[in-house]
Amino acid sequence: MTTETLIWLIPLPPVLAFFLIVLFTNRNKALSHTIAVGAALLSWIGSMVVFVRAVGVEHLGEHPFESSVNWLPLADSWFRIGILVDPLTAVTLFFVAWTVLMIFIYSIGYHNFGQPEGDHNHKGLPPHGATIEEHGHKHVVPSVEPMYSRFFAFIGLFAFGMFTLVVSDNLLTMFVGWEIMGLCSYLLIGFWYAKPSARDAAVKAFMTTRVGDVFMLLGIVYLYSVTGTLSFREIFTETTLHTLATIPSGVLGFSTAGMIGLLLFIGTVGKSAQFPLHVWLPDAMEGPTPVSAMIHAATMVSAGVYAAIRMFPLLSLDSQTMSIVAFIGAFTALFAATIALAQNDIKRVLAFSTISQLGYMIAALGIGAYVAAVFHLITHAFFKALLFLGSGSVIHGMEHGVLHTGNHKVDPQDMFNMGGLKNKMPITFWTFLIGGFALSGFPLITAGFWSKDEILADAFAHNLPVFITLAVAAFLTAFYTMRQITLTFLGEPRTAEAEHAQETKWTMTTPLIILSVFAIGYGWVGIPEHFPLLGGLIPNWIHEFVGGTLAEHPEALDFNIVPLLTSLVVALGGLGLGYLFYRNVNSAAEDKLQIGFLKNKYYIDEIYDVLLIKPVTWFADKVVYQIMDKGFIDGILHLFGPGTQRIGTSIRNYFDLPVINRFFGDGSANATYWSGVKLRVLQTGRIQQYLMFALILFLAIGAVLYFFVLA
Amino acid sequence: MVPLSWYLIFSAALFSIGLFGVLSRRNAVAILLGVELMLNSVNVNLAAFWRYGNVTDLAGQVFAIIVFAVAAAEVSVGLALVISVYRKRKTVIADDIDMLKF
Amino acid sequence: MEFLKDPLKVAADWLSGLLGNWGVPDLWVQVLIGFIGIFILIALLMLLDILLVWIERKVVSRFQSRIGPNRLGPFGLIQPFADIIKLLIKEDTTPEGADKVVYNLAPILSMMSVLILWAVVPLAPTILGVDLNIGVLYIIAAGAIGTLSIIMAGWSSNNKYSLIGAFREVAVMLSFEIPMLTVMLIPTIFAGSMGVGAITQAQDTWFVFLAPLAAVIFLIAAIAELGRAPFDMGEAESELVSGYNIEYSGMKFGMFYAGELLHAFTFGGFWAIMFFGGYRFFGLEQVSAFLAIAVLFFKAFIGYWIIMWVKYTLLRIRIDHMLAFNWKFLTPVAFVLLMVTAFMNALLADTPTWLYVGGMFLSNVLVAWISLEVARSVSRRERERVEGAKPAMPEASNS
Amino acid sequence: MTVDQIIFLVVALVTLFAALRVVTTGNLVHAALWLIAALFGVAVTFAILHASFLAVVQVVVYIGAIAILFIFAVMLTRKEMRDRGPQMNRNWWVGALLAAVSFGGLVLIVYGWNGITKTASAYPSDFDAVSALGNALVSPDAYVLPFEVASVLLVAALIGAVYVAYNRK
Repeated sequence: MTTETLIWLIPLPPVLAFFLIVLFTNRNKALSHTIAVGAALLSWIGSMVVFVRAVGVEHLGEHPFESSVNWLPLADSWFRIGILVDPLTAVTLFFVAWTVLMIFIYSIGYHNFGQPEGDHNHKGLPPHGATIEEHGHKHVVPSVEPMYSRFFAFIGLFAFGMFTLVVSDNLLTMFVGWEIMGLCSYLLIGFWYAKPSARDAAVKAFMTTRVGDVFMLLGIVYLYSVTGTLSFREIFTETTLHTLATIPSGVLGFSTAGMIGLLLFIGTVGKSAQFPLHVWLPDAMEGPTPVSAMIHAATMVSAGVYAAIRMFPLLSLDSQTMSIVAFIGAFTALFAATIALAQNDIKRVLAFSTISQLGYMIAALGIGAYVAAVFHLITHAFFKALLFLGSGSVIHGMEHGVLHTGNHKVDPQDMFNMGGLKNKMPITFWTFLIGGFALSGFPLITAGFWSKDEILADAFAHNLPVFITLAVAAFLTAFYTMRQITLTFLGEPRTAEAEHAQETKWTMTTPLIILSVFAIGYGWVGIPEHFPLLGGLIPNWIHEFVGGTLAEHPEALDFNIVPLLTSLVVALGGLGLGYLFYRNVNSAAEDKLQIGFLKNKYYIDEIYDVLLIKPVTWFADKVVYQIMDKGFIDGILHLFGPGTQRIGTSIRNYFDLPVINRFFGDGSANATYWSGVKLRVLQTGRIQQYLMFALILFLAIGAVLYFFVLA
Repeated sequence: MVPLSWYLIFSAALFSIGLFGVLSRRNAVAILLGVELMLNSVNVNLAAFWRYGNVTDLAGQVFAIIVFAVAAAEVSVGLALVISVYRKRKTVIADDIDMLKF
Repeated sequence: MEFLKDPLKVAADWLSGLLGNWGVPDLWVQVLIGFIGIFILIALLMLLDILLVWIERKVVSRFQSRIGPNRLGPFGLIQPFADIIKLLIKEDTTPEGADKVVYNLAPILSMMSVLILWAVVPLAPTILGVDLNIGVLYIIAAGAIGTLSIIMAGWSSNNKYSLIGAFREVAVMLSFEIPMLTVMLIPTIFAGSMGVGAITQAQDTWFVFLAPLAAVIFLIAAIAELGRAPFDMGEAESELVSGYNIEYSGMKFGMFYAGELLHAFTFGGFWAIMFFGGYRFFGLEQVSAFLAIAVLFFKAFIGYWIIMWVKYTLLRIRIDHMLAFNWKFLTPVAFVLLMVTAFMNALLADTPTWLYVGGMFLSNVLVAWISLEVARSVSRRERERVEGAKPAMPEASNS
Repeated sequence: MTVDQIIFLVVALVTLFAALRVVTTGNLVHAALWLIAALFGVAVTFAILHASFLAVVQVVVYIGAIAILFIFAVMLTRKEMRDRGPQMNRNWWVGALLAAVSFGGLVLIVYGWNGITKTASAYPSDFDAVSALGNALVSPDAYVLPFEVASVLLVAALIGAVYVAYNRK
């Protein structure tokens, strides 16, 4: 099969799986997950084949795999959609396929496949555990998710959206994939829809990202109106870019390119949870953990960054836009890191960490560090997926403990209820440790170090304030990561539940192990050439390969000792301090960083509530409903009502009854009746006679036409 | 070489014979036999026009194949109706099935 | 030796030279040679048919622990000739009230439907009656004429049993034509042509390795098409006496009988051609056309033997079971297999041979396994429904 | 007259004779058998026209399936083995007249048409009509839509026929 055909086929298996599960197999759990995992596996195979073939092509950036078909007929041309695999797509496809497959497999274990049905299952609530009798005494074990098949259908659809977005060659289908993911995100966050918090979180996520998406759509439309095309390859030609850069947009001194870039970037801000649209992501942790891992760490939020990276040639045309991007990224990185310090929920810490790391990538993009942004995108996807899955494993283990003790008041997600899990869940611990160290940028061996170091090096070379901000954020990252690891795994169990935590099944641990391999190993493809000792041992493949996407290949930076030292200091310092601080902390009260300001996320949700939601509600209620609707519209209606009625009455009396009813109504009825009586004889019920009549008439008309009209 | 007109006349004759069968036979199955003849005459026409026109343009053959499909559908439904009527009314004479509702 | 390589061409050249010297016009020479070829082929086939009678009787007696014909000639080889003489001198009866023309036409059509099949059989690379590019369809079309002969025989005999037999036989033949045609499309997919010759030529790897399931379905459908046990409900001696040919006697019956035997052998041959490489056997067919024919006949005999084996081993199936088996199992499986094969063929288009063959083989095995599993679970449910719910199993009551 | 023409004339006359017997013979089974003869004649006509695929499909579909179906239907819808009574309805002469007029009209139109003198170009020897037909039937640029519609029609007819003829007890 040609590579192009294969690329077309990559997104299809998951969506087929979605329809199959939804329509046919939703009663059968084993079949459903087999279909879903099988579909993910097919896409994975396709992606790997494409990736390998893409790597084998020299100068893939100049002549990527592409193919397109006519889709929408326009006035005199076609809107074409198609697929495009250039280096950026290839590496994205690689990590997306891996993480998606891992998460699919993980979900089987996470949703307790193979366990008995729950005692009191309620659709829309997490499973409550089942009582089984064994050797004469009862005990409670985890029960299988009641909406098991539905989950696999949703993540299948989600995977379809992600693959579509990645392989698209134009903004429109990319946007389609983007919105499919938005929908899936909504469905999956609200997966346990009977929980009010999950419901609210789903609505919040949907509404918040909608803000970004509307701007993004505006950007797309603007772009189309200026250039007449949405295909990446056509936009990123030199002439088009030049035109875009030179025409002013008329708003605040932006060029058209800058304005479009900014609008598209706002879409990214929404999708990738950047300040100020970051508020939905922490709440999104209400969804099942594989969802958090998949959507809110590995793929969907990455999609936002991916889109921004994709539009980099456009963004980089306007320095003003670039500085906005850099500022928002750097600010978010620091801002989210500070909040993460004070969170106690294991998944919330990771959520804010995700926001912060995405800020890193955005900041890297803003200062023009294209390759570094891509590199961090990939490594982050791997280790953040690993961390989330690890945290899910921890929660699962804790839930096991909760079921064991029967004390349902204990929150299995609160880190202060954990502790000492190292010995209970060794695989989870070691893989989580690898992920955490990668996140903190533990020097040399973790992937996070290399990608983060590259960003810092670029920042140091281009923009010192950003560098400082990012360095501080990196320090905080290491600190809260170590805080999390210490509180969760080290020390002594703080509750009876933690005592009884248990290692999870192989379906959950296998993905952890595989992902941790990437969390370590993936950094080695991007070791800078001038790095002391290690540089040049392995070629800096990622720079060569991904850099080839751009028309002008970015130069590799000269080595500088300052950012390297900085990253060493902040990573090791943060980790060390974190361990020292939290070694002996046993409860939330002893934690000195439980500052209200941080704990409540700078009160941004409350500010939004006061500034936006309240006024809007007030406006809707007072102005729209009371004044507009009730006063104005209803008033007009009341004015029209009686008048219309009067006119209607007179029409009825003077026109309808005499003319329509008497003349047309009764008259036509009489006429029909009369003709029916007369024509009844023709209706013999004998089909051949009908046919004869028809034929005679046909021949007569035909003869007339032939001899008189046509002749 | 056979002139095109021969085929057309042949087909017209076949069509008219079929038409006669449809109009005159009493038995409903026989009427369907006539219909088959008519459909076949159409196919002869289509094949002849294909052969005498541009051979690489396969519209004639494709149309003939679709006529095959239509004929098969017509026969299966038609005969099913005949058998169904026969079960209820014990007759297949078209003139006897003249009640306007069943 | 040119003659060994391509005997047909040598003979034709010689004949046309000879006739041309005598002053026969060219067109007539062609027609004459064609007729001579057909005549020789049919004559040889009829001789073979006589041999088949002997083989059939020998094999069946072996299956039934008997010796079979053994008096006339060595191993009873003269027996079939004696049978023929007997058939020829028997009284040729026509029942009262029979439709004479139709009654007499039926056995001829029955024999014809078998003989015309040989027009497309590629006996050797150079010996092939007509290289029709729609050979596969042609085989089915010839089967249609066989169906016609049976219904004509059954109806014209004016006998209740023969009509019932014909109805059953025709219902079976019409039904099993569908999976048969469907699986015959699978070699068509592999070879990229419907021509029987092209299908043989394309079998560098025997298609049975690419589509074992298709080969099995073809064999089952062929046996049903032949109306042989276990699908011989149309003849069912014990209840319909002999089905559609009950009223026939003498040579007219002989034509039905010989037609059936030759038909079985022919389908053994088509099985070999479609799935076992036809006349191809490690390049042997290139050496001499006679060797190629020998290879083909050897394979055809193996196919014929399997058909006999099935016939004398299995019991007769009830007519509704037979049709249900076809419509509810064989046809869907054949359709699914066709779709899967087409899909795999597109998927594996440019892959190396081992991958292609392996993928095809695996997909066949998978389809077979899945369909058997589905059939198993469906029939289990059906059995439970019919026999009533079973008493709960001991371990089931615990959980 | 060339050989072609003689063959065609023979086939056409046999076919027409068979067709006439279809509509006039009293015995319905004979009518169906005559129909088969007529259909076979049409198949031969297709073969003469080089439409080999149509010819074989004609045999498979019409003779193999449709005609057999007819014979079945005839046998299923008779109370006894032989038919009694007239086979034509009272207005058969109107039918005959109309058929004759139609035939006359068609002949008139045929001879009034200026394409009548058209001769067939030589059949291109390298043109494989079967594979071209196969491609045309599934190619989106050609006839895939009519083909699919015909398939849907067949399925619908199949289901409808089963439903109508199903014997509810």
